Amino acid sequence: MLRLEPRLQPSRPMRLITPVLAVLLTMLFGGLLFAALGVDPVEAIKLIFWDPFFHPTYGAYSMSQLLVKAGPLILIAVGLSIGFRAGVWNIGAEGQFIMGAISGGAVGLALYPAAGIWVLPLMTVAAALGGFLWAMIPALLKIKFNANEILVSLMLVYVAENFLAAMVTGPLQNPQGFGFPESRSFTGVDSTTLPMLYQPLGMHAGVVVAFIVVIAAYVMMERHLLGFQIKLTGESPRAAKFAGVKPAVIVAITLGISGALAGMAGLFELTGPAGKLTTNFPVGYGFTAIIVAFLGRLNPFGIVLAGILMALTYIGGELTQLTLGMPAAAISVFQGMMLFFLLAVDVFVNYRLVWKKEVK
Amino acid sequence: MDFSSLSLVALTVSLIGAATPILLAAIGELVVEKSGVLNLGVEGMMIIGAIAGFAISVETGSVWTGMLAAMAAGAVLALIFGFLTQVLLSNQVATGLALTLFGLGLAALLGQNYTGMKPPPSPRLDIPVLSDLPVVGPLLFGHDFMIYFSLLIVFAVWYFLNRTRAGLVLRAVGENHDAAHSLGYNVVAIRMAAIAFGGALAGLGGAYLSLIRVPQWTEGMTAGAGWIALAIVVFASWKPGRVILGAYLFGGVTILQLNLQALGISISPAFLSMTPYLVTIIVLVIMSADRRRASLNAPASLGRIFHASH
Amino acid sequence: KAGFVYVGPVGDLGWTYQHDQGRLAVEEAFGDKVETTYVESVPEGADAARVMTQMALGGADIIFATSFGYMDQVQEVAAKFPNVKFEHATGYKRNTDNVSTYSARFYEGRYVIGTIAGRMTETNKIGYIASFPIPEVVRGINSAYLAAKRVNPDVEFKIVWVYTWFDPGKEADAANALIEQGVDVIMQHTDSPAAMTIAEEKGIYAFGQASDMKEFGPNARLTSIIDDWNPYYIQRVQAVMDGTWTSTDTWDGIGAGMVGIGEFSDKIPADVQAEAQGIVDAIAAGTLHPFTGPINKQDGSVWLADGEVADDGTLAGLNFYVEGIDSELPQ
Amino acid sequence: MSEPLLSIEGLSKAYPGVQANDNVSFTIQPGEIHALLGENGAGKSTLVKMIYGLVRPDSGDMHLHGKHYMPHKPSEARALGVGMVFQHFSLFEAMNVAENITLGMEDAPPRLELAQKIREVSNAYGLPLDPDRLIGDLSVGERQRVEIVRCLLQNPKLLIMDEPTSVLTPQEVDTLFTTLRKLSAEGVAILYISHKLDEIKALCGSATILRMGKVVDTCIPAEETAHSMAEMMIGGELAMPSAREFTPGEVLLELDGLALASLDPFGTSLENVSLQLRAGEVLGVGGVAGNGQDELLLALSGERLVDKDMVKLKGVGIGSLGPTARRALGLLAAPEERLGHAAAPDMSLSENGFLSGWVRMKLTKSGFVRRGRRDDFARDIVSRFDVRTPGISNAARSLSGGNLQKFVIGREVLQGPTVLVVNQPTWGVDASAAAAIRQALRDLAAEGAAVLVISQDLDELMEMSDSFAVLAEGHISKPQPAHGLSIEKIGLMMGGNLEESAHA
Ligand SMILES: Nc1ncnc2c1ncn2[C@@H]1O[C@H](COP(=O)(O)OP(=O)(O)OP(=O)(O)O)[C@@H](O)[C@H]1O
Ligand SMILES: Nc1ncnc2c1ncn2[C@@H]1O[C@H](COP(=O)(O)OP(=O)(O)OP(=O)(O)O)[C@@H](O)[C@H]1O
Ligand SMILES: [Mg+2]
Ligand SMILES: [Mg+2]
Repeated sequence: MLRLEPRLQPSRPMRLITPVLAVLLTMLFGGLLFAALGVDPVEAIKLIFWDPFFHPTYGAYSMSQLLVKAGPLILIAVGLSIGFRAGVWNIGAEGQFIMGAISGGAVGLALYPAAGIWVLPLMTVAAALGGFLWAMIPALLKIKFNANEILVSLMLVYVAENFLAAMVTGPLQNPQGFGFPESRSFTGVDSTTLPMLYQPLGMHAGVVVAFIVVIAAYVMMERHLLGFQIKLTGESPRAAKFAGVKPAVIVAITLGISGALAGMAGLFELTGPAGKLTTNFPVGYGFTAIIVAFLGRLNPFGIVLAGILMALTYIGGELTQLTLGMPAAAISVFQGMMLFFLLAVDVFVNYRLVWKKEVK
Repeated sequence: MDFSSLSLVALTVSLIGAATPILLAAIGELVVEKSGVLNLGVEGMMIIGAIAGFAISVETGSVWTGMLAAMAAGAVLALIFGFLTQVLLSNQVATGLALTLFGLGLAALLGQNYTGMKPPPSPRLDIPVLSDLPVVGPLLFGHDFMIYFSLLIVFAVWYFLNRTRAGLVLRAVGENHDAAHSLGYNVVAIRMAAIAFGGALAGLGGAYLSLIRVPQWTEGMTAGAGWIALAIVVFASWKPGRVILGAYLFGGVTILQLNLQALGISISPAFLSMTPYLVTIIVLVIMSADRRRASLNAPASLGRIFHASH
Repeated sequence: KAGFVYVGPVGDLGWTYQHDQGRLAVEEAFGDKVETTYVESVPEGADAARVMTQMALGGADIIFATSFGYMDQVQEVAAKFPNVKFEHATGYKRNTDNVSTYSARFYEGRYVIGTIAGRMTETNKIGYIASFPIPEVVRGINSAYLAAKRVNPDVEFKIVWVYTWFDPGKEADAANALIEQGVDVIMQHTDSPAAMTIAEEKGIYAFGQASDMKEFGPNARLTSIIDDWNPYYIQRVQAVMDGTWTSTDTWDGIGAGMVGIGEFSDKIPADVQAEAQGIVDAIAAGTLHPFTGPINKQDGSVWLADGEVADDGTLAGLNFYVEGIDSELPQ
Repeated sequence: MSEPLLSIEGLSKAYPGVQANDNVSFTIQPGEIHALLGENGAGKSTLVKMIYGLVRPDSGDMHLHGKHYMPHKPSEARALGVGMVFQHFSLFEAMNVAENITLGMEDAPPRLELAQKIREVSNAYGLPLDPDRLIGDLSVGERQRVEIVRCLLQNPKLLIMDEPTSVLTPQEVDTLFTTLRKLSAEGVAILYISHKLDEIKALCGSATILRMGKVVDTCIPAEETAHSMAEMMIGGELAMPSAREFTPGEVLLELDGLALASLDPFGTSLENVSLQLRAGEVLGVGGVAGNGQDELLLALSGERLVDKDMVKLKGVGIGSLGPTARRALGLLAAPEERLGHAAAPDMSLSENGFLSGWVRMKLTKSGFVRRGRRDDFARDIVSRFDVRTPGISNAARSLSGGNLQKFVIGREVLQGPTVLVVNQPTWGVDASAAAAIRQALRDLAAEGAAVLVISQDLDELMEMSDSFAVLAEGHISKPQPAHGLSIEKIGLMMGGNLEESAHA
């Protein structure tokens, strides 16, 4: 009989091997799926994983878009991963992303047409605050009333979406926009446009902030007392209490951090790639980031790789649509498979497979 | 404003329709959670049920076959989750989310050739004389068969959990999986069965949507119903009877806000659209605030990973 | 080589579906001479810019961006690829001369169905399922209302905003709510055929939206407003091939065939059919404009004096109801 | 002798890294009370789990009534007349007694009939039970009755009991022994595991001794002393704690009317707990588990906050301070539950050392972890307290219970506390490890600290304490000198009769 046997310590080599194994398995089964759809599997896999970097016509440009797409995913996912490690399940980052963009955007519009290099930083702070406060709702309800944060934060996504609709058809609507449900364009004005620092890699200021946050998160989680307390809370809530950690504080801090980071991501999206607030502004970064956080094993550097991998499947997925006419849904299935395989092979980090024969 | 044209009977009849898919999915998830497993993939299983039910109904011309197919599809998808979380011990939250992503994508893929089609009509249970009675007629006898079935399922689940030995075992597994294992119960097999049942009912809820409530197939048609179902399980503090209350309340608020608009009430519709979610949050808070009661009903092993060493 | 960027899935049976019909018509018309590609479900914002850029890099000669929300991205990408022609549906910006905008005067179609609805309603209550309070939708409500009111002074409009373009469940619920309010004809400005199926089930009338939707309501459907992009797409692709393409702003209606009126149901009495057909013909001929004065705004102030015709600029930004609509426009 | 009831022939079972059982053989006669002895981790539980069908052996064979016996699952064992009471109860707190019993039976009768039978059988053996009460509301002793009655209802031929008395009052132990002797007289064999060697002497007719998975000896307990059996178990000499003079110093810890409502729906609230603890003193707090012990520890560790002056350290009210502040001031604690409360199972030993040690041992600098010092601290604990582990990077869960307990106690002792509070310091710990822990606590007191030991093990308390008090239903008795208290009297106090002691 095949059995799983717990390892005394998590296996380090397995930590490195399993993600690669998962991607290979995804390629294999994804290839079968593509073949079933009548698409050349080798070509499709190559388009997804290889061509965004190296394709003669698309490569250079696609590469510049990888970080643009991965940036917000990484920023949000790092924040979420901190909460997840504490056992705080914020799955409403999408709502915090929206509220961040609304608050930051509102500050920008209130200042309009004031110009100055301080405008964008001020908007960023407002966005972080907006996301933070929105995340404080589930935090406080959990602390005070023991309400499940998964569900509260999720319900608040729908509330935020409707709030956004009310804003872009109301107070934040562009007065010169012919009544369309959208705000003024932020990218039209220098003081509210996110600076692009290195075009060939799509490195805009938001991506830089994301990388700084990754490093800060790593230092906090691995070297700082707070990080230890967060991990301890997730590993063993009672031991954490014994160690003097206040669960309420951890809930507030972790939800707050993830809310603030999601809010900032919202603003960077708003003042960069998206340009303005519309009802279609939220495109699911907040949800995809949850997956990125797990793909990256809740480790900040892992999340960077996972974010880029995820961006790759999006961009590569579009290339398969463009050149092979593959339906968009096939890419969602492909992404779901990748996550399944990653979760599946993860078991080998903590367990080993053994063969035991039965006694009669 | 003229509220007299707001017919309570009609309102109730349509809120029941709006609530039934959520009700089915929620009662399934309740069983899953009672066995100690948190499956966040309800949305994914519902949408798979919606397309499977629709496609098979169209192909076979039978709504019944479609419903069965939807249940099978939901269960199969759920078993992927079961295999990952129970056998490969993966994190339940992450796996559930992955299931939703996968289900939405797969349903869209499978449904490509079914957009724009019309499913065979589903039989109604309009009992000739009875359903023509005033007030009680439409209220009690004017629904489609699935509504009665959903209420029957809730009763059956209640009976199963509280009156049968198998139900007792299932609750025991959710309460303390180590103790249940020591007594010789196969924790993994029992949970797998519960997960499959939850998937089947979520699939059925999805099929209700695509075959009866809307009748058509469109991508992403569950539009968040699976998440509401999850909220309702907590809301109901894991009691089957209260699931009905929760689902009908949510359906009621949704329907009411649309009716208020139709009445011409002058609250911003964007804000009215928020109300079902806000009401859900508020009730969730009220239900959770009583820590002792909540912790007594909540399965103590919920979401925890079980591994039996031999 | 022509590229199409869609905001929804090609299978939505509404907006995107009709654009994809246009693409197929192009393929049909030109056969091997044209290669078309498309990317579906492209969110507005950075993703749209990326997809268009990749299409341009991939050698597309003309790109159809089929959602209003792609506006800024179209300008941005068009500026980078001066040799590629861009066609932006429902937009109003043409910053560079390789961008054209095009849109359809759906309100003309709504004037036709408004007339039919006004004649067909017995309860004098007409339901309207609206998506978002934007000029396009407000224009449609006003146009339909004016038409219905003209033929039936007792008519009343019940409007429900669902704040979504596409949520079959919610649209179905909205239809039910309207029916409970005594509505016996439903119009919609959302994309799914859910309301049509409910109307069929409840035995009332409805109109097809974007596509014909006959299969969803054989009895309920009176007629439909069909988005017909085929002629325009074929003409524009032809222009690129001939080298005669120029930046234009097209806002065509029934006359140019961009807005199609579906076949009339035989539920509509012959005289009403004739009346509706008359309106179709008059609009097509340019002799009838739905927004012709005297029309007052909802607050009673004068919008259009007697005989005055609304100019396109005002229509494009229309953000108020006309007099008589008993409901508040969400702001 | 007649045909044995159960014969075990060469059972072996390996777990990763350990041979839990190695070719174990012995026999049990009908009606015999057979003891299974061994240090922590010797393989006792593993062996009985194999007999009960819960764990499959790697090799070996068994015969029951002379027939081949190798149960695949507990229900098979139960069907053949083998019942088991677990070391860690297999009960469901949110369910009632009848439901719990049903779950452990093959063909349980309908509800009413079962309730009737429970009443009958439980009364017949002097273990009365109310079938409708929730397990969570029962005392530990009553919970154990449920486990036993569950077995008895199925007419077992062999009853396995894994450390049944570690949580009982002396009176409850007496009742249990009466029941077991009665069963034995009826021909039921009993396989009995315990670390309490005096009990073994009093109860068991024969004993098999395991060491590192192997049978190393057998004996007739009545012919041995507890000391000699302990030495057989460890295979060497047992170090006994040295005698010690106690001269009370200044008052270090004072509890004044401490009251605390339990958060656990099945817990006991503390009411008006007052006591003083002096430098050099070891105060033993006895009492049956579930009478407020957990709450007392939480109130002292700072995990639950109370009014400022309810807890005073050196005369300063600290009741409203959290664990970190209390540690800084010198009040340390070691809770009962090693895994999951005192230590985080999946974290390494160095992280677990840091967990409670970072304040006093200065393991951080402006909030950042000083990893070198942290590791040094953990290494120090491991070497000074003889914690057997491959290294400090191993996860806490990889340690055996006794070793982890040594680590936990060592972690607190090495921080040089002013006052140390420990709950069940040697629960389930084998004789030599227990002796080491007790010695460490007494040494700490000898150095001038005050130690409060909460325990259910009366022998331990009598051996260690200078003064003694009892916690019953959330109230505490007046502490009295431990010296000269009789077991009977303590037993009465533990049963809730605090008046007895107050007037004494
Ligand atoms: N499920 C398991 N997986 C891995 N190792 C195990 C498992 N169960 C027991 N062990 C190991 O097997 C050995 C024997 O354990 P066992 O529980 O049988 O000891 P014991 O004699 O009952 O000890 P105690 O007196 O502490 O109860 C120990 O080293 C223990 O760590
Ligand atoms: N205040 C601080 N700011 C930033 N990093 C710090 C700080 N204090 C400690 N560290 C980092 O934490 C780690 C361990 O700290 P430190 O050197 O103080 O402890 P140590 O016990 O002396 O460790 P070692 O023996 O490894 O030198 C080092 O990597 C150090 O850079
Ligand atoms: Mg043991
Ligand atoms: Mg140093």
